[in-house]
Amino acid sequence: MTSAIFVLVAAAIFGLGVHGLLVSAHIMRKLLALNLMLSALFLLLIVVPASIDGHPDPVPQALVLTGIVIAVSTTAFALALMVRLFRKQGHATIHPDLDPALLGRKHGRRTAPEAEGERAP
Amino acid sequence: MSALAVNLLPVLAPLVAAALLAFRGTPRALAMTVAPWLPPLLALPLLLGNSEEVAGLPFVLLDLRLGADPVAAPLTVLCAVAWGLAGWFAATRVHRDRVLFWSGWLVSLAGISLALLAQDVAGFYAGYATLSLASWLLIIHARSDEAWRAGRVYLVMALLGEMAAFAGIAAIVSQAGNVALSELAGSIDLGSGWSWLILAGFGVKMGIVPLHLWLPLAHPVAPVPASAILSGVIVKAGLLGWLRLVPPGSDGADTVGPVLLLLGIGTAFAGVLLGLAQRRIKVVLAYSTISQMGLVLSVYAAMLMAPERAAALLPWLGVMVLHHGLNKASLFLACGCAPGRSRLRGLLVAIPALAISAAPLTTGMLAKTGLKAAFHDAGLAQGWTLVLSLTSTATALLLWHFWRLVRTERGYKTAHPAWLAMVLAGLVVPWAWAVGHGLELHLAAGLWPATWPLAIAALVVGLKSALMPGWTLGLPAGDLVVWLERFFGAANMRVARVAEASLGSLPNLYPVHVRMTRALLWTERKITSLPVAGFLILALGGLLWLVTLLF
Amino acid sequence: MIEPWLAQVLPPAVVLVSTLAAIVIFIAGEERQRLRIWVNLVAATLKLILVVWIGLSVLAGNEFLFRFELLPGLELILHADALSILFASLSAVLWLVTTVYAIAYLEHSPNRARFFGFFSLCVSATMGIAMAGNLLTLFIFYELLTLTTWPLVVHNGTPEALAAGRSYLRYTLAGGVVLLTALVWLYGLAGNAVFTPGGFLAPLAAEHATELRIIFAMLIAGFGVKAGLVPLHGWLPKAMVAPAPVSALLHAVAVVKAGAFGIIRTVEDVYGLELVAGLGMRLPLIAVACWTIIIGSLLALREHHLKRRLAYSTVSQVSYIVLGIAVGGLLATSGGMVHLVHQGLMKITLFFCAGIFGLLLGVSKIDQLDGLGRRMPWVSVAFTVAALGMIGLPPIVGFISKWYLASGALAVGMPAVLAVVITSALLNAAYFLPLVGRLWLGPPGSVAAARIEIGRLPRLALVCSALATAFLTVALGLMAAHPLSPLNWVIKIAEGYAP
Amino acid sequence: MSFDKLLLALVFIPLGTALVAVMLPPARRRWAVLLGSLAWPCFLVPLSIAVAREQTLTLVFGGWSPPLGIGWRLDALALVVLWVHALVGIAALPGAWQRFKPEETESGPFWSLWLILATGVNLATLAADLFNLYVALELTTLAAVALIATDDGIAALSAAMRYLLLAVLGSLMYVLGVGLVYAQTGSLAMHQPGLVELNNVALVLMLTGLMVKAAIFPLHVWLPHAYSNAPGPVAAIMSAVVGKVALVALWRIWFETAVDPPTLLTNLLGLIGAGAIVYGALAAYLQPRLKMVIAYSSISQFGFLLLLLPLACQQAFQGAGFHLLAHGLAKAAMFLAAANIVTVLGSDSIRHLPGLDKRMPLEAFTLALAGVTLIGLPPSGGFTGKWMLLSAAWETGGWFWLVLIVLSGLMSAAYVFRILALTCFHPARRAVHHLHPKPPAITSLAALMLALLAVVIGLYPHPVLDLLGSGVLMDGGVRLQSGVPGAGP
Repeated sequence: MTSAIFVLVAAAIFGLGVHGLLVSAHIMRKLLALNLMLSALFLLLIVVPASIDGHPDPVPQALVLTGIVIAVSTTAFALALMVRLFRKQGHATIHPDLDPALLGRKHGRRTAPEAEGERAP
Repeated sequence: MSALAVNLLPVLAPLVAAALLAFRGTPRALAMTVAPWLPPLLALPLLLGNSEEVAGLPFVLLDLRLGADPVAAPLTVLCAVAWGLAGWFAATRVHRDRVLFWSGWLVSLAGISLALLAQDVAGFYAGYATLSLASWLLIIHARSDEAWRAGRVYLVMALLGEMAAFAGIAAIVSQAGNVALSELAGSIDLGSGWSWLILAGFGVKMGIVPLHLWLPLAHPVAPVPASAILSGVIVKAGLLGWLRLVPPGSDGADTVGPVLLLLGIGTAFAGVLLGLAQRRIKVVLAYSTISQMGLVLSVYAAMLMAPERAAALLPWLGVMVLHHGLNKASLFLACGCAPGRSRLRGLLVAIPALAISAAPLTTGMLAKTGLKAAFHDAGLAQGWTLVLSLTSTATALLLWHFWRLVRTERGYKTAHPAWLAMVLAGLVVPWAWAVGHGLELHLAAGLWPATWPLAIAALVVGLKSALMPGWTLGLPAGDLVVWLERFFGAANMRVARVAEASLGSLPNLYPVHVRMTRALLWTERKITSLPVAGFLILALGGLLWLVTLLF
Repeated sequence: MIEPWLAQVLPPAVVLVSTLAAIVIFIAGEERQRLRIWVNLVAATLKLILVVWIGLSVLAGNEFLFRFELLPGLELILHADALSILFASLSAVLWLVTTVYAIAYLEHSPNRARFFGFFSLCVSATMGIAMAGNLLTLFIFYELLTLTTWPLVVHNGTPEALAAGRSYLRYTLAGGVVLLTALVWLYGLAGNAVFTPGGFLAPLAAEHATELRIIFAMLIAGFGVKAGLVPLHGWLPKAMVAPAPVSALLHAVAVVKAGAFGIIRTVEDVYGLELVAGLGMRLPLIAVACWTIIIGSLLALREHHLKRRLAYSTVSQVSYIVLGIAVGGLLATSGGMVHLVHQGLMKITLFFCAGIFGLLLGVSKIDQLDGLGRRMPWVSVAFTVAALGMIGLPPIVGFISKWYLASGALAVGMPAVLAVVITSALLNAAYFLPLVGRLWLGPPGSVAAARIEIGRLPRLALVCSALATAFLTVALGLMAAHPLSPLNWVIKIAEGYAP
Repeated sequence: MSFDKLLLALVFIPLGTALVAVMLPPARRRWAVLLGSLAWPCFLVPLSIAVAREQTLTLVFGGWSPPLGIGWRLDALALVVLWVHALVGIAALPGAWQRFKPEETESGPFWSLWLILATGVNLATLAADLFNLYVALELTTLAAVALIATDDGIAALSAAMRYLLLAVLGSLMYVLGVGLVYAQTGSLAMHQPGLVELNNVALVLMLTGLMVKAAIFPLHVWLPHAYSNAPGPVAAIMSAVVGKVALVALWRIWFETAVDPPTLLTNLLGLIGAGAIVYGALAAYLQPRLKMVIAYSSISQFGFLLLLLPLACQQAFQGAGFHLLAHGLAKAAMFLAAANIVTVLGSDSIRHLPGLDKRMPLEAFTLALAGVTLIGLPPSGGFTGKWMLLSAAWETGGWFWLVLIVLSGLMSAAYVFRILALTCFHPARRAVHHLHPKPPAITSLAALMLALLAVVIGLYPHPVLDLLGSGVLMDGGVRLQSGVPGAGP
């Protein structure tokens, strides 16, 4: 019963995290959301195996420990990346048009040089 | 000289000369000097060769065999004499486009030589096809609109004919391979369909009605010596084709005999009737040739109907061939010599004309004797002989028409000795041939049958000028051609349209391509945005999970 | 007898000679013209010598076989049988001539290293096709041919050329895809089987008849793309934008013949005509061939662009080969196969001439041919000879093919096929004779002004290569009965297939 | 002698060198990395021999058996991945050497990251349990993101960030799945079929997470930008192995842990692969930048690897493994060539391609050769892979897959030939105002060697095929029936 609550809570947090990760514009918010998700994950990892045979299992705890290390390093790295991005473009959001060339055709402009030959009906 | 050399020389010499024409300067001049005198080379195989001996060239074409045999002999003689004399005429009278003329002349000569001498099917066909195509050059020599039209009609018909013949030949070859011509009779079953194809194919060259359409167009436009050989010699290559490929005695050939006989007689009359409606002398002569070829056809038909007598009739056929060839050639040569200018020239026109009308004691009478012999041998009723005599009447009428037209030809052209020689040859050679082959001439018995048809003709002429002096027929030269041209012109357009619309290539997918491109770029733009991407990840996971749940 | 190792080495050697040449040419680069010319000529001559050597050796009863296991159960086999030699020697001879022609033709044009490099590669691929000992090898080289010819098709780099290249790829790669599918299917059914005269699929016929039918149709369609079977021929006329030597060699020999050769192999060595007939696929094949012959000719008749008319003529003529094979019997099979050589010779001559007209006088349309006979008599003679041969005028080689095809059709009781052959001959006449007529008899006033001036030697090379092939068309036709003529060679092959 | 211990070298040499490199002064760093990068592949030779002989090598640390202990395992498939990694890694070195000179600021972290990436990839390849795999994949991802970010432009940084976020999302899903597996079974081992009764939710979570990392359509959205904005050597190694590692993990989970997944799921995954093939090829055809074309082509080619799931027989396994090899080599060659092109032209817009065959013939040739493999034209590695997949499709009666594979060649041809036509045959020789000096020839040659290798392995594929086919698959490959190619049913 308690484990069910934990699972539900974890799921809720995870959902919040996902939403934040995807929808927030600011990278900082995204990273916070990411950490939220990680917390939910760790919670789940601890809770779910335990609920199987009643007593704590060392393995998931070891896993979570490792996970936390990874989470910390990932977050740190992402923050560093964010800072560099911020320095480059003056704001800490992901540039919506990553590749202007990809969207070059959006305006109906023909970019390929072979266009003349190719389009002849 | 070896048999091979003797047989090859007439074929190769013109080809070498034709090749020399390509080199400007001396070689070309040399070729033109030599060219007129090459046809007599054809006499070599006849004179020097043994008629039984066949010279083989196993590597050439499909095992080429050459030799002079009795079937081709009359035409060989005709070719040597008439083509040679016409060449003499041409040597001095053809001034325009000489390279074109002589190349056509020489290649045609090589072709007919090969056709005459070849003793295997492929060799014969090779010669014949060369002849057909090369004589086109002679027809279009003038390059006037008329010449082009005649050339076109000729080419279409010649090719059609050749292909029909080719189909028949294919039937032969499919059974026996490239068989020797001498082994053809009796060894091949030419179910009537195939023999008809061969007959029709070569019939085009002969100008048998209704395959004659090219003839009245082509003969008038060709230069005079070319018309002479076209009408005198080349048309008879068709006869050679019949004799070679559907020899009397072939299985299935006897069934076609009677039909051919009717066709022959029909052609004889139709040629005359159509010719009477013409106003140009060379056209009239062309129709006369058609009519005469009808007679030749009827002899051939008789040979088919009496295969056992065929060998005996062959010399008679030779007489006919020589008689018509030489006389018709001299009439054509006459067209180039202002025949209306003097009495002597009138006489030189009248002799061959009378001969062709089968006047008494002429070679024509001799030929008619042969015809009657043939009809007799074929077991035909007496009525046929009467019909035969009536063809003489008809021919006489046509030549009377010709005579009247000829009298108006009074240009300033000089007479040419070759003309005279041709007329003389027409007088002498057939007789010599007949005597040489020991034919029974029946001179006395033939006099009256030769005379009365002419009398009737004279009567008709008299009546006509008395009763309706101004009345003339008028038909375009080549009669049916005009309608056919119109019909095929329209059909050609239709075929072209069908061809154009038919399955040119795969359909153009351009619009689909554009739409797909746009859709794809739009999608890619959409799913590159992070929220959509994340949603996709979750959705895909959800979908996969759903699938596992359901199944 | 020859050494066993030689019997193994020679087939790949024949293929690799021109690959090596290509590599040298690519590495040598654009500037080393003299080296390139020598490499080209030496390789072409060497290849010819090798092919002749193998050919004579095969004649003497030697066997050549090179096996290499590409994948487990999937072998690359190069061998030399009489049919291989037929195609290989044709390619080798014409490669030599075309090399001479191409060197002269491209005298002043850019990108010659690329051109000759791919040109040699393409010959390698063709040789591979000729020597292929099983369907997989054939397929591999068939695809290589696609790859190596595409650069030649788009060589000029004009939008038109690029479009033609795209079209070429679309068709040929799609064909390759169909082929690959069929190949997988066939390997699944029959495993790794080598070409066997009379086919190796007969034991499967009872159980897998429908599958074999579908596979057959796919194989024919796959090869038919290159062979230009209507309606798969769309690329061919477009590909005419390529330089003349390419049109000449590729569209007279390599590409279209590769397709036809594939069909021959499929019908004779994979299925066996008997099985094809048993599966009910022979008549459809004949019908397709006939249809192509007629439609190709009609399209040619409508075309006013010289090279494109020749291309449509190729469409029509190549199907003679298919027709002969499908009709079967000694005569027709010989007629069809020998047309592989004969059509190649005639068509290459025509393309050579068209190329010379185009290069020197800028002539590309039919009505520009008027009066060229006087201006370029020798080229015109070559053109005339080849065109007349196409119509089937004796003694040019085309006559021999038609002779055998026509009589062969009757020998197996198919007068309808004969009708098609004859109709096609008439149509050939209808679209070739006007060209010849224009050349010699057209109003001389319309002779075009010279477009470019080229040196005496290149000019001589151009004219001589055209004359050489034209001479061959006459010589081989005239000498058709010679024991070493293509005809006799082919009859020997056909006897293996249709005893 | 036991070869097991040699596995350590694969991980610890690059890791150790990376750590050492950090400590070295910048001028020496490159040399250390060079040594490290060349050293670990040397161990592949004895390992290959061992694998050929023993089929599988396992190494368990410190006597702790899984799940607590860490186990490594080397089998044929892992060996193939490692070889690709080694070859591409070495071939990418000259380019990296040229670009990341000590005097340039961005080169600071590059060399260590390069080796850390190598460590991560090797680790992920060797990982024998699910969590170990997670760690390795995370390591790989972080290193890759950092490497992408060495470019330091907004585009590269944004791409890196996006990659990072999506990859982490994928990792989380994966690790969630792992947790569920453990909760249910109490085991994390990958290679113990029958032991693990896989929960479908867990399976789906793991699959989805790995698919994000492997950039399987439609979860590929990070890939084009990441690849196309990364420095050439990075793009090469990423396309050749980084994505593949995740995909191989997916295979392993699918075949070794998921005992009896629903057929529909199998087919759905196959369909996703099909979608990837088609979509990637079409998108590649429409791209205006060379590197984008190559990137989208990767998406298309990855789809083939997913086809193993529905085809599921030994030939398919051999085919997919071979395809992985051939594609890895060819794609890396293309990226390396593209990097050189960018160096010289300053741009990889296809507008600048015309005339390239004159300026950079080796690069043009590389693109062409690699293109041949991508299309799968014989004789090339791509053809061999495709052929095996095709015969697998035939064997299993998978007509849809058969037709798809065959058609995919056409679609690949469309974009490859578009590039080739532009490069070699387009007449427009647009003046590029300032051509940068050419990079040293060895960079071009390295790319060319890879492309050549991709073709040559098609000529002599036996060693690889034998390796993959000798039953070693993943020894738990319970659902892969063996089949002899070419034999009729």
